[in-house]
Amino acid sequence: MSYLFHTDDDRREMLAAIGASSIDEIINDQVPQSVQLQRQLELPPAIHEMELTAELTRLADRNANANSHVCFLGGGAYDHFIPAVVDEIASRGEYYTSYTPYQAEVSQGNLQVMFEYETLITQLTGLGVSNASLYDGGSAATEAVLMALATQRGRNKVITSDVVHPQYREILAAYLRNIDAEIVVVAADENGCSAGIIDAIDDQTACVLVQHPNFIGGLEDVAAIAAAAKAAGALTIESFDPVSLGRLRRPGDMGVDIAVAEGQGLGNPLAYGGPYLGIMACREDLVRRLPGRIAGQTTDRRGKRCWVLTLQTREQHIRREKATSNICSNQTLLALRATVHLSLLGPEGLRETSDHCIAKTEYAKQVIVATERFEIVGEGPSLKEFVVRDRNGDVAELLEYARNHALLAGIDLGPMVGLQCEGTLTGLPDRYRDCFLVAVTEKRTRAEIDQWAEILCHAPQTAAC
Amino acid sequence: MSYLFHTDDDRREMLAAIGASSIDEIINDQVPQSVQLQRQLELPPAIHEMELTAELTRLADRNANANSHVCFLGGGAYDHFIPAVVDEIASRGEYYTSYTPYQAEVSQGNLQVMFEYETLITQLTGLGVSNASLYDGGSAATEAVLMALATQRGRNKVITSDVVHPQYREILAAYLRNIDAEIVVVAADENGCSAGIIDAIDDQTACVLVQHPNFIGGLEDVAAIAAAAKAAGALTIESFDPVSLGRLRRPGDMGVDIAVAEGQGLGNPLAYGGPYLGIMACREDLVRRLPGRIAGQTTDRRGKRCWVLTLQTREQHIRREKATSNICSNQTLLALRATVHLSLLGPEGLRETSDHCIAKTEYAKQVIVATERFEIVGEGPSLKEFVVRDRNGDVAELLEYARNHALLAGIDLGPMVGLQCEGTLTGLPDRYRDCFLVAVTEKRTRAEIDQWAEILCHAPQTAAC
Amino acid sequence: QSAQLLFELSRPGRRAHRLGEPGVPTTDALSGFDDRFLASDPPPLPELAEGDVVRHFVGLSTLNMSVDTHFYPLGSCTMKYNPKRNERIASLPGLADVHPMQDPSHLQGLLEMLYELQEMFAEISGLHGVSLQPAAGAHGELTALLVAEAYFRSIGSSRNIVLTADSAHGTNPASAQMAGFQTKTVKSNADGLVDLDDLAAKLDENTAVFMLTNPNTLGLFDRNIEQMNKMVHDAGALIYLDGANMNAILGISRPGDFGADLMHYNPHKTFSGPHGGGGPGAGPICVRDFLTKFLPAPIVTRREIETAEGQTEWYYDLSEPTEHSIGRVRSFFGNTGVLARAYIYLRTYGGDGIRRVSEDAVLSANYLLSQVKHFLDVPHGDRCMHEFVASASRLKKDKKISAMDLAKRILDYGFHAPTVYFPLVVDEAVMVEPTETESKQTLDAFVEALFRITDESGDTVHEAPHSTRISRPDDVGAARRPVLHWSQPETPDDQS
Amino acid sequence: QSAQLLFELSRPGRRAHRLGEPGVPTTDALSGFDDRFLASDPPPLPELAEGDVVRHFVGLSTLNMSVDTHFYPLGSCTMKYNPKRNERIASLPGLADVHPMQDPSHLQGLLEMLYELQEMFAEISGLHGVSLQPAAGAHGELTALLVAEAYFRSIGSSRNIVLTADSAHGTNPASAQMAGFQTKTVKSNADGLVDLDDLAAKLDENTAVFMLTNPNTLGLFDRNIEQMNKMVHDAGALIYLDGANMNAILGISRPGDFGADLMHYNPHKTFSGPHGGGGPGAGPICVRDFLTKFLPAPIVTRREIETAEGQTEWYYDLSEPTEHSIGRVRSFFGNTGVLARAYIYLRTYGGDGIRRVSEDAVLSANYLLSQVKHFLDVPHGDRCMHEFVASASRLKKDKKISAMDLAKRILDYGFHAPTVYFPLVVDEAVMVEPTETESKQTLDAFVEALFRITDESGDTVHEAPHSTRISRPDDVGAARRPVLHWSQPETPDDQS
Repeated sequence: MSYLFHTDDDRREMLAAIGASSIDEIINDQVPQSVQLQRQLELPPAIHEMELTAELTRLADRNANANSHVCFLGGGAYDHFIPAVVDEIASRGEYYTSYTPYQAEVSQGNLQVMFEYETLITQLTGLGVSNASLYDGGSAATEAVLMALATQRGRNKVITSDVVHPQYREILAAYLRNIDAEIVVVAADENGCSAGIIDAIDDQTACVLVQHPNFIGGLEDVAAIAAAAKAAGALTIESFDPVSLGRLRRPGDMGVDIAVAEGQGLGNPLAYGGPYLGIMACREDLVRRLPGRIAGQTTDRRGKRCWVLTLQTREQHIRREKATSNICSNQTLLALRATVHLSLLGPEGLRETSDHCIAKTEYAKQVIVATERFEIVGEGPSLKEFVVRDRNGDVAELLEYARNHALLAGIDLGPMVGLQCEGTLTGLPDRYRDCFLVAVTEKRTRAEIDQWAEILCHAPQTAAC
Repeated sequence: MSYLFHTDDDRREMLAAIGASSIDEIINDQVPQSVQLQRQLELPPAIHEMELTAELTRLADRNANANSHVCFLGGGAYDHFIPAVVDEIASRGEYYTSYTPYQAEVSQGNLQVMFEYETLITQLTGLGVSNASLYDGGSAATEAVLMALATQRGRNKVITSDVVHPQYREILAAYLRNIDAEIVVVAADENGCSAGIIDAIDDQTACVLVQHPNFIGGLEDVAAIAAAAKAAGALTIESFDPVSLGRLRRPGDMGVDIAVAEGQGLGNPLAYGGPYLGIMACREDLVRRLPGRIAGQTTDRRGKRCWVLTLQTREQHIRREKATSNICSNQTLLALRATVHLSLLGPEGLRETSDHCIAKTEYAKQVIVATERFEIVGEGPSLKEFVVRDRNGDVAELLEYARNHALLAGIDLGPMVGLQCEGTLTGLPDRYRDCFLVAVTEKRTRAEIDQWAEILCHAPQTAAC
Repeated sequence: QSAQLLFELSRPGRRAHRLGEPGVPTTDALSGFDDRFLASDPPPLPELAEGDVVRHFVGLSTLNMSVDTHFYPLGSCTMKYNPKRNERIASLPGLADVHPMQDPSHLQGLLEMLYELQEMFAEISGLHGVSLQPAAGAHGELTALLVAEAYFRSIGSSRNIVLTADSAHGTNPASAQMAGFQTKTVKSNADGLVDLDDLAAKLDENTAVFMLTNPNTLGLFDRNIEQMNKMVHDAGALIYLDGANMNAILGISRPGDFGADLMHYNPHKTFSGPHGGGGPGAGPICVRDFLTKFLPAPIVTRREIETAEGQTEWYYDLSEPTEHSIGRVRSFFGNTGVLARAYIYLRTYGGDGIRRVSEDAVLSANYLLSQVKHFLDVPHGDRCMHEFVASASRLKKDKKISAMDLAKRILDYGFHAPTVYFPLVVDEAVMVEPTETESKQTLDAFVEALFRITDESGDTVHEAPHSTRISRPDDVGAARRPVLHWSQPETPDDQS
Repeated sequence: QSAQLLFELSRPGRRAHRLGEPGVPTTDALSGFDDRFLASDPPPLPELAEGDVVRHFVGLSTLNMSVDTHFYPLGSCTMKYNPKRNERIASLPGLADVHPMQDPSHLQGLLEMLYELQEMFAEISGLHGVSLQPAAGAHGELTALLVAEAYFRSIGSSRNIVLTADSAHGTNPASAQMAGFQTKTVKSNADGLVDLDDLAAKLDENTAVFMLTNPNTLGLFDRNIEQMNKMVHDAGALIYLDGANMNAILGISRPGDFGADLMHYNPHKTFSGPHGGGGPGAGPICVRDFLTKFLPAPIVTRREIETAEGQTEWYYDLSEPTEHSIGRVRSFFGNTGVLARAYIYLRTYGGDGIRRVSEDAVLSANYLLSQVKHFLDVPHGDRCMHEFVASASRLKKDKKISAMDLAKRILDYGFHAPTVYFPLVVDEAVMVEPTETESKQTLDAFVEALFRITDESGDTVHEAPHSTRISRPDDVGAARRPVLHWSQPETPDDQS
């Protein structure tokens, strides 16, 4: 059967060695009859590789995707280019079929990759220390808040803004519901800038969570916010976009204490939302509060430089209920992909990627505004994302029309407006009700951008374009 | 630039060490100015990975293929299923970026694979020895003939039939043109059976080359032919289909002296004709005449079992003009794929594959005949290939219609009829002029076969279906 | 060579990845940015050629043991064969290149798959509601506990205690803590099972959830399960099942049938998703019907619709969050890539086959146990489920060979080590889980190696491993003087 | 473990690949077959589980050195970096899953690519006609010689001698022999170049082709090329260029411009197609205009057509064989997969870049030479093209360290060995080709290793390699008592 090894002869020999007459006898010895399932599980019937491959290929073909459609979707997950080398490396069995490096001697590959990843993240963020990754950008933001709350004992206020990723704020609300902490959501201004956070900071503030560029593509004055937070004794958490750092200032250089990010854009496929890569870096002095695995350098008994999992006294398998977090895994394979990706890019490649995003985004803004049917919501430059309002139509219908023209034209922001979770605003402000969010990565060509504008312009509407 | 390593600093340092002022100086020292190209090569401009990938993806999308279309094409290359394990193994850099195992100590992986491949081929063919592979099935057949001519000194006649793969016979004609040998092409009977070969054998016959199943899918009485050849002192060469051997008798068991095959069907992609895998096995006593690389077992200086390239005194790098062949490579990567493929199949998987082919081919014959528009040409059972005649239409137009309905319905045999090469018939007999050749592998489903018949039946025609 | 760090290979001016001209006007694109946003230089990443990168990471890979290269009997981790067809299929553009914010109307294939997977998980668990969102087993624990908390809140209860077994994975108490609960530990008895008296003593009106691992981390199915079921529910608490050991009971016994109200799966263990060097995994949870409305959103739903041709077919959609939902615990849908592999795996086995997976896993573990017990103590009996825990304490007493020594030495024999020092309830624990995807020959070779080690001199074993590139790294030093990233050396060549 | 053979892992009843029910009637399908066709049992292939197969072949792979893992300075083989984008793109279904008998009308993308590749090959060679059909370099030689034979026959000439240099690859004389020619060898002079006197002496009215390698196998560009060009053509013969060393002169010098009438490329060397453990490669040939009509068919052609919209575009097609064509030398089009990689590679570099490939290859070789000559003799001077040949003869005299010893010992240092004992014109030859895709750091480390070896004791070196799984296999024994396949042992356990 499929991947089983034992032949009937094997089973007979093994049972004889065990001294059991059948596998059922062993099971009956262990599992009370009363809780044994007395029927076969009702699952779809077994299907062999050839038919399975054909069937799943048909199933996959029924999904629009960034290959079959031209993708202008972002919102925290991006259609960045993935060099072939990344796939080649990550598809090596030695990486993807290994586990957490409990035995350092036979895990130096993974450990060194983790150490290199951590170093790259410190280089990227300008912060002193990085863990070996977390689940994703959203939960990483919440882990950062928990870390700040644990550090800033006696303060229970978490300040964020209504243009931080709505899902990130939903996670935050869910995690904090049973914990003594208050979430304050500050309204951003009409350009999507959360400078108002500064005024909300007080002596009960444990931390500030800001996203830059934020969910709707706006730039935040992180340095000013961080300065204000620091003055008030609070920590600043920045959710950043790693691809932006070819041009934008690094979190550490702007006074940020904990930086988190969704690392999907560094060589990881879209994969309908996961698995993704939660990046987290912080000031060196916060390291003992950092959740997640950390690899560190040491020497072996012969004095050779090597790498191990370290600072494990933070972790659940030693500290149990006193651990800094319950997390006992990291996204090694995705961190590997990010490590390979950043190695291929280097400083100039990262800068070039940022610049492509910036130039193509600017171009997209120009061509969409030129149609006159559409307007850009909010002023200011964009890294790779901006908000568009359709003056003449329903956004959902517009985007449906585009999908039927092989175009994933943008994300409908309407459904996200005003969402609440346990009394906390997790959604977007009302001004985005009739808008959609557009992301333009380095992969988009001028021809694709022109076609995008063209198709949107020709969608059915209520007034002439 | 692309894959270059040297930075300008590197170049300066290296030139200084060499004692040259520039790379041009070195080149000028070596290459007379008069034969230096004084302009840049006119090639398409350099293009980076992201754009290149996009452009080539578009180019690839313009080609119908066995993925975009349902494939009923055969004629020596088949749409057999390739398990994922085959790709996974063959995409390991240690295999595909290594070279011929000149240094056995650091090539035991490839050498053992070659030895395992050779063993599998002997198990498959029932013959005593196999080489490590040749270029493809067609050139392997000709190499077998050359081998037979070299063995059977004083005899110069090569007998084959007009239903042996036309391209194989073209190769034979090209190779033998400048060599003292005569090719006799026997006409097969109306069922595509080449029993007539037996009568053509005489005391000048060096060898008989028979294909089984032959190009048009017919079965040959190989045992009878081999017996006749043996009686006349000639060798029998069989071009076989490895996938057929789950059911058909092995060449060695039928008295064949040299067996050759196209190994593409064993885990290798169609790839528009190449690279493919030339399989060749022979009687043990012919081994010193066998062309191509051979891996053999030996022991190292500590007595450990290991593998090396052996019997190299047959080869060009030692024997130069006296070598058995000029071949100095083998298709290791394709042989690896075949080795993995056969390991996955095992005896039962091979039998099951044969049986699927046989059953689905029989079904396809039944449904196509049931349309009344089409008839099967030739009687007798088929392994996976048969010839169809359209009573009511032009074959080229019929197949074009099918292609436009996502169907690669068959191979037009018309253009192959009557071809000659240097006075030798390399083409097919006239009876196949208005016919097409259909292959049905284990991958085809009942639904696909039904649809195939349906589409063909609905193609424009001169009379009603 | 491969021990060099990326950063040490770097050489200014080298470069692998390049883009061409953007093809759009670039003048002024940057001018919109206020200077305070812009960095003068890009981050100081290493500079490498493409061939450097490939050789570096290929080389590093060879320093790992992995399922593809070695028997990996790491107890509690279910290191089974990771099917290659899963990797191939999950990489199809229609699965791998789907953006998480796409509209369901154009994702019917994917959503059908995820819906069916929910159904399969429910069937295997004997429970009703399924959330595919959690990103890992521990994340599933946390999510389920947040669900439990929401449930108790909804019924006006302020129960705030979570009970965990002393043999439980450390994630259990840590997750409880994160979810805002206080934890108490329930002891194991001499048989390695939950001590019913201790459980009774600790169950009270503040108990919210009893977290149970069954089969437990000793590889034993708790034979008192029905009694516990009654005790916990009579006390008004819920039972959470840590599904780490599901590979033992697929189709044999269902958590929902033996009392669990909530549970998580580890698809990367039980359903052959690769472990990826420590992640990604996934931690889908199943809950009893009355808890379903508290699950995080979205969940895949379906309804019948009429097609243009007048036929009915299923339309798959995502649920909106209900007022009771805890919200969400990660961004986007979940670890779809991992879930896809679980789906493909389950389709490969079907209902009959999946039970045989557990049967063979149990058989292999019992076979190993039957051989190992001749030279290593196995404190909790002659039978087990999918894994068992031996003890090196006698070896330690006799020859000063600890569980760690044993683990290190087995590496020299070409096997990954078992889990050691877990669970905490066994002295010098050696926890072995062979899985169903190893041959009897491999199991025999492993036993032979273990046996030979017990016969070796202490010195040989203490200094093991001998055959690996490094041996016995200094963990204490690493933690005391943490070096957590590479730094540019003061002078170019002072790195080892 | 991995040294076990597949056949030794086999266990009756194990099974990896399965098909389901065919879904069509199976009764009677076999009944049509006469008994004389059918085997009672399938071939006795080994029986393995899928996990067996994976671990076996992954394990074996790790016993190879390769470009992805090691510096591989194997002279004459151009072991350059094999770009991963080539592998990815060549695996697209629209390239990898195309059947060779499909109609050109539905293959316009592929044929456009192949047409452009023909054009690029022609441009780089300075020649006119291109055939992509030959499957390997040696196959290209044979094909070109068949073309030459057809040409001479067409003009009524019976020239039947092929001249090859004594420094030539062994394939040259072997190919000539296969094509039905007789061969004569032309000597090298003291400078390692073709001895012009000897060439003059051997050129006569029977000479059909002079086969030349330039740069030659010593890594030297023959500075007398123009004189040879005149001599050979004045004698009425053709010049064939063995293109194995094209990596030295891309964009620098074109064979067609220095006199070659026919040549082959090795795309697996020069154009980064992976070597695949010894194959597949390809051996496309280029010929001067008057030889084009003799090329094997098909060749990709194009013509302008008018589209439905009234515009013109290129239509790509396959040529029919002409009456002069030699026919064909292999089945189907050619090694398209290998050619696709060459195309992608050439598109990556363009005209400017491809010259820099050769420049850097030449620079690297000269740099290595400049370092190595301090401790190893390099008989043919201080400058070379893309490779050079050192001699271990002094080392052999002084310390009994042969070229073979040196090669074996360098393996211990983590480098593949250079080519040794070739070309035959250098005593104890050590032929080093670094290629352009290695860093200066790697070259320096290689030099350092070579230097250290020359300083080591003879004993250490004679017994090398020490670090590999096996060392110095018995080649003589292998050839004397050939064991060319595994056989079922007499008793089950008598295998080592």
